[in-house]
Amino acid sequence: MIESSPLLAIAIPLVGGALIVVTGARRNLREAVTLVTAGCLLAAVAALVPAALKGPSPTIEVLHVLPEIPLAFHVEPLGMIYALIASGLWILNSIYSIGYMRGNRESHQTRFYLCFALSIASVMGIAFSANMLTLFICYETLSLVTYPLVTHKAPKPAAVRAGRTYLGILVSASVLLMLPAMVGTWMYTGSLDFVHGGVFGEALADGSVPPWLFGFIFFLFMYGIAKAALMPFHRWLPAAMVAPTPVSALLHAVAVVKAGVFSVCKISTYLIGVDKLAEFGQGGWLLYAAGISVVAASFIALFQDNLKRRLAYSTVSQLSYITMGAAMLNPLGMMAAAMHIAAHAFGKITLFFAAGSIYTAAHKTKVSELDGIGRRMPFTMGAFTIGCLSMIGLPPTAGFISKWMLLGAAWTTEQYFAVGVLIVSTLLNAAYFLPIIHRAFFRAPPPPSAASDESSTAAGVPHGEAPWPIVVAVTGTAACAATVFFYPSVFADLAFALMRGMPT
Amino acid sequence: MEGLGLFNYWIAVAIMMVGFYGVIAKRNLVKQAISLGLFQTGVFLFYITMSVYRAPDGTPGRAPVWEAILDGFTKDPGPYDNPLPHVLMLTAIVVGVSTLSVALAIIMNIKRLYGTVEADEISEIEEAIEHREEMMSR
Amino acid sequence: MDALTPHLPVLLVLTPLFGGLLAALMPRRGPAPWIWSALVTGFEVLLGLSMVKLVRQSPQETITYFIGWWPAEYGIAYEIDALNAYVILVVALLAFVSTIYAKSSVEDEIPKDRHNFFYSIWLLAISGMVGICATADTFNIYVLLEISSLTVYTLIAMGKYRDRRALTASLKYLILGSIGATFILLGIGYLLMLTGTLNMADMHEQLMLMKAEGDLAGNRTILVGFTFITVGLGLKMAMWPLHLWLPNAYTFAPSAVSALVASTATKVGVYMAFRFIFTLFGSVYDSSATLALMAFCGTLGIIVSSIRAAQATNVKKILAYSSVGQLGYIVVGFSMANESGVAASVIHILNHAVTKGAMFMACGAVVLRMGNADLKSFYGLGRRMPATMAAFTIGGLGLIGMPLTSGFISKFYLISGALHDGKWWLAMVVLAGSLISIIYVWRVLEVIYFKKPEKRAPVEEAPFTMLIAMWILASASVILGVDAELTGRLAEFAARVLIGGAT
Amino acid sequence: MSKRHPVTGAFQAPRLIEHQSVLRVSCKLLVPFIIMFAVYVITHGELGPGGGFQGGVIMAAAFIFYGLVFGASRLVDRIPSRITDFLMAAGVLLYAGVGLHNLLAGSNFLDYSALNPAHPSEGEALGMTLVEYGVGITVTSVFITIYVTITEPRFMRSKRENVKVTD
Repeated sequence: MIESSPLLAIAIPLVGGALIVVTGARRNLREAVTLVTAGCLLAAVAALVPAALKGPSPTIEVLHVLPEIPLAFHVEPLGMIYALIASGLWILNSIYSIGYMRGNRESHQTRFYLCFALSIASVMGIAFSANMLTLFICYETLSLVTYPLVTHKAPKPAAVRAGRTYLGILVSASVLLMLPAMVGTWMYTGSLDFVHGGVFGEALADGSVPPWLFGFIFFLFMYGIAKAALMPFHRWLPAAMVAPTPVSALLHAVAVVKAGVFSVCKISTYLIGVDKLAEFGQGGWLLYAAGISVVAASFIALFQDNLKRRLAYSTVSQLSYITMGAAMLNPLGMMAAAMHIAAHAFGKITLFFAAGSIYTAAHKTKVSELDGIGRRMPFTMGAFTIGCLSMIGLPPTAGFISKWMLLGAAWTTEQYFAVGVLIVSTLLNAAYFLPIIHRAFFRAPPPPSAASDESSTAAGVPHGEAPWPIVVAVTGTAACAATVFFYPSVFADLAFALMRGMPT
Repeated sequence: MEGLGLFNYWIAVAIMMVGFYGVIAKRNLVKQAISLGLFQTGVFLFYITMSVYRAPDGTPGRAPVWEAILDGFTKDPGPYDNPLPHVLMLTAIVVGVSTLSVALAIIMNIKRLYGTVEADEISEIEEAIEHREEMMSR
Repeated sequence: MDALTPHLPVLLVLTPLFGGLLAALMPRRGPAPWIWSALVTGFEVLLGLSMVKLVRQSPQETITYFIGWWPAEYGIAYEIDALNAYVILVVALLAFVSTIYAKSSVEDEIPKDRHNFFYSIWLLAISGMVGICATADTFNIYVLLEISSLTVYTLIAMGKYRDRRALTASLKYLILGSIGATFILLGIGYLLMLTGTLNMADMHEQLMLMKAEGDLAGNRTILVGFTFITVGLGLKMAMWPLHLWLPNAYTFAPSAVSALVASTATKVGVYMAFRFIFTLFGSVYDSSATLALMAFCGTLGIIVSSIRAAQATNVKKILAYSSVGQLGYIVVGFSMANESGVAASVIHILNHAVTKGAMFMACGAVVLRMGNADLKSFYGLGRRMPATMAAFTIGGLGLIGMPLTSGFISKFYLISGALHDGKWWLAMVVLAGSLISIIYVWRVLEVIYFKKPEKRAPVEEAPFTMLIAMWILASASVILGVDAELTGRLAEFAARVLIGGAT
Repeated sequence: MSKRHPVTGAFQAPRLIEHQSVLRVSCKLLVPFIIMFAVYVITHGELGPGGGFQGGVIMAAAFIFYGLVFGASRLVDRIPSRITDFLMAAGVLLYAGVGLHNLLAGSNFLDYSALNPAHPSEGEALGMTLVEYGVGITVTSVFITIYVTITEPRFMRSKRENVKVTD
């Protein structure tokens, strides 16, 4: 039973998607299906945790996509963290979606829920992939099934254009960089399996792969994974913000971008082998690339007035933390990166939920319009504050733990550039998040008459909290962010398990 | 002298090239089709001259079939030409005729629907159509 | 059936030949010719399957059939090995599916009393294409090539009932195709002169003997023969820049003909190139320079014609230009002359046939319902003809080379082939080509799903026979992409057979 | 000048020909002999120069001669297109059918000796003759069709050819 579970985790959302299509006409039933599917998925994923703590499980081969490379899945700690987050947050996100989609009277809701279920299925596939080909296939599938979500407001030119940017960058990078890297790995080593220490050991030892080629393949992988939003391949992320907020929240703060950084970590750990990189003096540049990406994205975020765009740039910078963790090329850094995958997920989804909540209740999208909104939407803005704290890395939130681990890893391995980046970016994070909180709670709301002539959406008309499902979801994720601070054991154990397995 | 000894090939090539030139340079579709036929005929000639055999003593070869059969295959028919290329060309001629007739059939249809068999006039008409289509799809 | 088993190689060719002749005798009106053709091509698929089964029983051997018991040196021999069994099966399958598809499209585009004539020519074309794959006699290849070409010219010219430009397109194809065929004939003549035989294997042996005796050094006859054959084949398989006949021919042909021809005709040309370059000239003649030139033409073809496809406004034309580009992949694949490169080529023959067939079929359904295949006709069809457009989308994804579609498998092999020789630039060009293909496919997909239709008038979904056919191909594309175990192994084996002669 | 056929709309030969008795009589006299010669050439093709192609063309020449003298429309009246269409396919069918018969009789395709297992060489002779006739029939009907198609302004298809002219 346990053996078949990764397949179960992929099958559940697929079955759910089919049921969503069947029940599409009756929306209560359809949304109940979504919630039940999400619940089942979390249970199925949670049942895998004990297996994951023991390290990579035996591989399950499904199909032979290519004669010698099967579509295969296994359970290992890093993927477990990712799967756990995605499946757990899917429940909250579904609750939130119900409130948001109904509250804003969005069209094509069945398509929305279907694509969501399919995206989660691809995410599960990525999380449990046992070789590079499986990861690549699921990665591309994820790009494709999220495309209809990004272009949800399709006939609008803005949505179509955003869809082009989104798909264009993601697919171009993966096809032009990641695919040759993958095929190259296959050609030179004869294996694409994810194993501890990577597959390059032999080829490097007998000299059939020169170190520069090894480094080049690593380079192709790192930039090929555009979902990790390493600058300059980050443009798709702000573009994707035209999608409805639940999409931005779960996919572009959690599932899709985490697919990117997860792939970065997984490939560095299991396919390339960070110890090999360190041994052959390759890949050191990644630390600097990621560090620059962190600071630059934070800096850009400072000047964004659109709340979702500011959050998007914040995501770019936070993702590069994770890449930076991987780029430290040692187990401690990788562990911190794994931890930050979890920590950032809870924080960022809370922020996006809050942004959507504000949009639903008050129809406001800009930071400058948020004066005094905290008094009308105390729950939302309270949750928002917790999310901000987590982003900045202050206790009592999950962000503190992971940032602490990152800093610790940087200190112990004497990578002072990383230390500097962490400090500067923390200051920048504070600089772009705290003013929002300040506005929301400590400034007086604008007088009702002043704004009414500006916008047709009754900006100044008194409004209260968002619909209850939204509030439930947003407080729920905020609570998660805080809980992980007090009880980090699940994620920390998995991260430790990951570190233990790595050769030093 | 050696080049002259191959004069049959020179002629085959010359006929081919005349045809090829016609296909490329002529703007009348019927002339193009005829040139195509000429081009193929050059190849037929090439095959047929290839089959010619001359014995070391200078006796020219000949068609072996008739007399050998009359003799009941009893005595050596003497030097004879290679019959294989002849057989091949019999087929190839049929193919050539078919090609020509298909070409002419198409050209007749073109004449009916375009009112001309001059390639330049046809391409003018087609450019006009394409231009209109592009205007419509803008 | 058992009694006929030894005759399979020739039956493959005879079935559509007789079928076509009998179709001409059928009543002019009514569905009889169509039903007959579907039966004949269905039977052809069965024959192809049993042929493949026969080959798989003894994969090392070649099944040889002597017509009229004449030995191979004098008569015509048909030889079937793993490679041509595979290509024959591809042609037979595509022919069957296109025949099913043809019903509604032919009813719409061809005058009522010409149906028997149409299906007669149609079956003869299939017969010619299968024959090219089955025969081992070079001159027979020429004859069958002309049979298939002449019938295809006629089929394309029948597009005149919809658009008169079909006639000029067909004539252009006829002229260039005949020049190509004549070049091939000329090349065969040179080889006949040199070896005195027409059988491919025999020719190869004679050439090897001559090489061993040192007669081939500086021999210009073989050089000229090889050149003529290569140029002729390039014309026949529409290798860039010899592809000029292709775009208009595919655009203005009747829809069913576009589907059939696009998925089989050029593939047969590629098969001939395999035979000539690898089986006949392999290890006799150092063709590396030619192959390098072909790689160059192939890469340029991929880029240039993909760009042309991105500029076209007629969807059929987009697909036609994309066919030239996809052919570039096949050419690039075998020009590497290593195992995974040739395997990529072989595999892409099937994969491209399936995807492009599905797309042309979807396009034909649009022509049936909207009257033409302009980009404008596709506005908002995603809601009005969902099943057709879904098939088109799957085909498009396959063309791009998305994972889980057949295109990805070919691309994987192709890149492995390029990296095998350390040709990173070639891999990059191939990938850049597929990026451009994203542009032209996405242009159509955006129009299908995001644009508002111009006219409010309701549009019916495509007829059932069309849907079945295009969905067979679309799902085949997915199945081949999900599980390439069988095709991959077959292609690797075929590649080994081909390359084996060259090493 | 020339008149159109009342039913088919085809151009008819000028009435003048009715008075050209020499032409008409000699044509009527010659045609059977030409056909006989054609049959001879076809039959003889097995052993000597001649055969289906040549004989077929000669045979067609007989009909074309008739058409030249009496007008193609009259030729079409005598030999309607459905007959030539049928013969075109039937000739090839005869040719290929002989081969198929051998295949079904247990020998290889086109192995004519199977036609007469007791005397293989006679079987071959019979096979070749049949093949020649098949070819001859096809060639005849093809040439008649080509002649009729080129001379007549496509009267046979005047109704169904409602081609959309795209401009």
